[in-house]
Amino acid sequence: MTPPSGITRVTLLKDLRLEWRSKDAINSMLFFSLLVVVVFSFSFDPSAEESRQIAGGLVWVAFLFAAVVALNQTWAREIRNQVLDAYRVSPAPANALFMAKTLGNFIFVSVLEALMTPLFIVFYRLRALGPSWPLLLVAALGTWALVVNGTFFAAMSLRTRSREIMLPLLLFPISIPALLAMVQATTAILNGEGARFWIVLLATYDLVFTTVCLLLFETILNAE
Amino acid sequence: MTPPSGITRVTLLKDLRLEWRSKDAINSMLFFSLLVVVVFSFSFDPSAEESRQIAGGLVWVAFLFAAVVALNQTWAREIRNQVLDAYRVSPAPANALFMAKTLGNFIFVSVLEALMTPLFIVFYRLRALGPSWPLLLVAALGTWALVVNGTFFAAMSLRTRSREIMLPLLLFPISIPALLAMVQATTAILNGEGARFWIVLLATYDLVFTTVCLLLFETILNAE
Amino acid sequence: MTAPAPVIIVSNLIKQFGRFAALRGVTAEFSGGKIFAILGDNGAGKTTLLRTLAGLSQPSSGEVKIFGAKKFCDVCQQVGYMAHPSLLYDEMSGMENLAYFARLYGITDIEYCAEVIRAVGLDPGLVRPVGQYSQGMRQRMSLARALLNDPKLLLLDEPFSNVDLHSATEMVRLLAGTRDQGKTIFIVTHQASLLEGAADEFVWMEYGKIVERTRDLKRLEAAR
Amino acid sequence: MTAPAPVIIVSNLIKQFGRFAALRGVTAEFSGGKIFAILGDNGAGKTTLLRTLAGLSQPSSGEVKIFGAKKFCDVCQQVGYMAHPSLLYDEMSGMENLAYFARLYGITDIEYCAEVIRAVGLDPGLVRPVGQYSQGMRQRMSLARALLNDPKLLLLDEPFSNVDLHSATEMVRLLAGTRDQGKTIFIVTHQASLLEGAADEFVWMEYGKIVERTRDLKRLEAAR
Amino acid sequence: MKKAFPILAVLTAILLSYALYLALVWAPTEQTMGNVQRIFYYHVPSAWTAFILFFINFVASLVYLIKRRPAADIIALVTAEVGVVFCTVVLITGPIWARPVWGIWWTWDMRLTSTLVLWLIYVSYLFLRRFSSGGQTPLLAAALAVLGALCVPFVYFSIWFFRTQHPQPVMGGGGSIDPRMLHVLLINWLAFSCFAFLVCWARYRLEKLQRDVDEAHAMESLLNPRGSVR
Ligand code: HEM
Ligand SMILES: Nc1ncnc2c1ncn2[C@@H]1O[C@H](COP(=O)(O)OP(=O)(O)OP(=O)(O)O)[C@@H](O)[C@H]1O
Ligand SMILES: Nc1ncnc2c1ncn2[C@@H]1O[C@H](COP(=O)(O)OP(=O)(O)OP(=O)(O)O)[C@@H](O)[C@H]1O
Ligand SMILES: [Mg+2]
Ligand SMILES: [Mg+2]
Repeated sequence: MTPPSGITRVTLLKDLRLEWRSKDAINSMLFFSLLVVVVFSFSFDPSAEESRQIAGGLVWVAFLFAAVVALNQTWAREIRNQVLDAYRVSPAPANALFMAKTLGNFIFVSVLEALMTPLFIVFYRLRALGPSWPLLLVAALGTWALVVNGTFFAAMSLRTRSREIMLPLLLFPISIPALLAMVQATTAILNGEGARFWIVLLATYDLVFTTVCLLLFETILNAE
Repeated sequence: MTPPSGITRVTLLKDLRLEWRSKDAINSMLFFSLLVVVVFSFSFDPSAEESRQIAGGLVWVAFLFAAVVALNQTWAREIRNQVLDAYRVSPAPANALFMAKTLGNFIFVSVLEALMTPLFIVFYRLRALGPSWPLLLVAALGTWALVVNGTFFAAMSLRTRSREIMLPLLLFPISIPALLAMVQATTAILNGEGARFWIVLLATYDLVFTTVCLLLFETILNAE
Repeated sequence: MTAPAPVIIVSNLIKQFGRFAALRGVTAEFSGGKIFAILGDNGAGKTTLLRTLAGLSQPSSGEVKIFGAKKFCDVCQQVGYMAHPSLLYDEMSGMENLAYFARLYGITDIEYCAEVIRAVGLDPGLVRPVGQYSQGMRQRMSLARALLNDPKLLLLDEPFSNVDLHSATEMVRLLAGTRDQGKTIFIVTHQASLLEGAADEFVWMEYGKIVERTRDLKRLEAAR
Repeated sequence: MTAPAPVIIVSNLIKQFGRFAALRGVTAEFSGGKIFAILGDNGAGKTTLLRTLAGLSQPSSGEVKIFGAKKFCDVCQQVGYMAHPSLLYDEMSGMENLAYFARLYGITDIEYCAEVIRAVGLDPGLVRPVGQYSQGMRQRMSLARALLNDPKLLLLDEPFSNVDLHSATEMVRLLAGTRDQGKTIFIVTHQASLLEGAADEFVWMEYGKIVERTRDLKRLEAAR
Repeated sequence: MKKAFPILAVLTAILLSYALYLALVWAPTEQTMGNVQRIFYYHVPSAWTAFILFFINFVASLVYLIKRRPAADIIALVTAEVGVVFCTVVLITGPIWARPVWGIWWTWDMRLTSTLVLWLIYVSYLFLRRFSSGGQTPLLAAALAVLGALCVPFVYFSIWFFRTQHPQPVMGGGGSIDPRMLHVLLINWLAFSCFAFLVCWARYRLEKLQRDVDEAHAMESLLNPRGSVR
């Protein structure tokens, strides 16, 4: 028997290889994120002082929408020829699949963010007043929060009619605390204030939701 | 022969009846737009003076995202059992179908906007300094701009892989002038300034793009 | 009956998908008032040929003449097309579907639609949406749609696959009756034996070419 | 060979979809080392039965015992399942597909995967992605996937639909060979005549029940 | 059991009218806010009732996940539905009250925001129930309910810093409330809880009946030799 972590690894590698091979998703997501930044800067004059002050919120809203578009595609490959059924009849554990998908999405969305952030910085001439390395931590924790829930709810919305619209409907309400924490932490850090509380909150949120999603995923996967 | 306008009418009526019958799309879009407004207000503290000043931009970005999600579903019904092929082998003109879809989307997105606007007004405590009726005109022209291009590009992205991501990729760049005009006009009106220039710009944009889309749609529809 | 005149003339039809040629020079004449069964291995190009005849797919080179017309839209009033998918709206009842498609052909007579439904052995009073029909019922309704404009030429793609033997034989009987009214019918299928008594000619395709035309199925099957 | 022991015991299986019962009390025993052909009209419940056997669908009531185990996951190592969709990733080559699925069963031996592909009459060296295979090749590859874990029990849903006669007879021959190695095989199909020589028993389903089991297809077809 | 229903209904009606009398007539008028303050007797009991219902929904969903009992699923469904209704009442009475008192309809205050988020979560729950196809709706819904309930503490923590304009809790808080007002409030709460319970019960029976009918149809199609009448 391959251990669960082994299956997570092969599944993740397979996904990454396929993404890499087609480059479809990557290219289009890149372009999409560029567009989002541009659309935002057209809508919110980046040279205006006001826009700069809410840049923390702007960045996260842009990430959120980009992530929703990306997450909607997560399971597309697995249900195309009902490949998911092949997974379900095999002895491989459901959680290995969930972890692989979550990690894959995490990598994907992180790359997106890494590409969008410089654009935002350039367009909005952002400058942090305090040390900015905690932003990395906030970004990682916040992205994980979006992605772990997003992957779970995307799997859930597989079983529903009008799949695409279902994901934001389920994901947004539950992600509100995480979103708030991310925005607040970002703004605090940019303004040189402490964000310890928010980081702890985010970390707890991640921990709780990852655990519960792992506990529940098998049920979701095996529901017809 | 039924004249083109007659076919537009029956197709539009059919779509509206189906929407109405399931109410799925309407309800979920309602909730989605509420969520967008809420997410925006969490990200951009509405009580802060800065956010209120960019509310014009916020509103339009929210509309844009909601419209993209809505437009992505436009053709879903027509390609489900390849019904589009049935349309193509019939003598009905392609443009009748395009007008029907565009009108349907226009109604749909307008309803969305009509519902989101009061929420924005309440949450952001917006108040126009000048007369606000030109906003209606701006909204109608702006929505038409989004919808006519959106319907066209949604039809175009039917033929591509990863359909959902394609729409924003095609739509956003082309819509940037319209978006800019909408945002500027809205801000001007809210601040009690004149917006004549922007309105004329929008109207011209609408006229040009509607004509071109009508001219090109038949080609798009018949491309495999 | 007078001697049937050629209804379809296909000359040197070539259809390429990228590097791959699905049709590699099909040249043939088909006379009217007959049932042609188009047989061949997977990937032989049967569906491609039918779609090209129906004007849904533009040939890379070569020419199709239907009733003497080169442009499909000139004769689309006289052609009925039934594909493997149903080409019907799942959410509407059979009667609503036909009423809509009838309008596309300029027919407004509801009673006539009901008659067509009765002709394929269904009940026009059924209020259930087509999506809830059984596979066999759906295929019949799909045939009704193709018959709607009382076409002189019928193009049917795999009408019997996934249909049980009983329903299939009944459909064959119906088609034979239609042929006896002077219509020309093309049927693509893998179940040639069903058409043994009914078809006037069996057309064998291989690698994008018509390689044999015969009246004798037994001999054809022995040879292949 | 010794007398085959019952491999599957199904007792009073009921599967409801809302108000509709797709399986209405199926009770049967199937002994090992045989080919069972499951026949019946559209909507008889064949696919539902097979999916229930494969643990993909939970019965509303009743019980399935495979190799004496009540929970499917305990015996999933010994069952192979092939559905109507291919259950393969269109973007990967056949070899890559098999290598991935093999890992799910804890098999890491690449050479073994190549052998399985050769066994179904394909070339393991093919680099084309499965999406570009012809229908017949894809069906074979799908069968290879089902055979991958060297299962003692094979469940196949319409393996021959849309496959040309030639490929189909070859697949039947392959399956008969597998049966002769002591495997038990269930085949759902509408083309019973293909299995005339090969199947050990024909099972006729009607309205969610098994109504007849016989060795004599001719008699069965005459009766139905 | 069935006979208890009309009796309870009558009792609830009496209680509700008594509570209405207390709230509109008997309770003293607030000095600063005036009569508009009387909406308080609907606003607060609705909020408490909604919270209780959502809590029951959480417990029932957990029970369903563990025991897979259909009854638990029905309870989860009806408490979510009725809870959303009561929560909506809070969200409507609040702004009605806020407009004359604070001069605005809405503010991003911690209490208001958390109520809104709670409402959003349970509306999305109802959406999932409506949109999911097939027989596995209960499972998906239960999973979402558990996640949603877990989210609630985070909501509270993430918005605690919002400057608050909203009055502090009556119970366990400062307790600076006229005892007569408290009395009216508690009676109203009792009446609302009884009413909510009654509605839940009626809805439970309706849903149960609906499922029994479906079951009977399926059974009928089991017995009918030609399958269901399709
Ligand atoms: C605008 C929307 C409003 C919402 C969503 C809202 C929500 C709530 C909620 C959820 C509670 C129960 C809290 C608890 O017991 O923990 C509550 C209690 C209460 N609300 Fe509001 N409220 C709103 C506006 C107002 C206004 C304008 C006033 C009056 C100035 C007000 C006065 C009170 C009082 C006095 C309580 C009882 C305090 C307590 O026991 O918690 N509320 N409100
Ligand atoms: N859109 C397309 N892009 C690329 N190749 C295509 C496309 N459509 C068809 N083909 C290829 O053209 C060939 C002929 O396809 P076609 O569907 O006409 O076959 P067919 O005779 O109908 O086969 P079947 O019996 O499986 O339906 C196949 O090899 C197929 O792979
Ligand atoms: N998910 C579902 N929801 C509702 N009804 C379903 C579902 N799946 C199957 N059914 C119904 O159950 C019945 C049996 O379906 P099933 O797919 O088992 O038939 P089948 O014997 O495989 O038919 P076919 O030969 O057409 O494949 C059909 O009437 C079908 O409409
Ligand atoms: Mg074909
Ligand atoms: Mg089936």
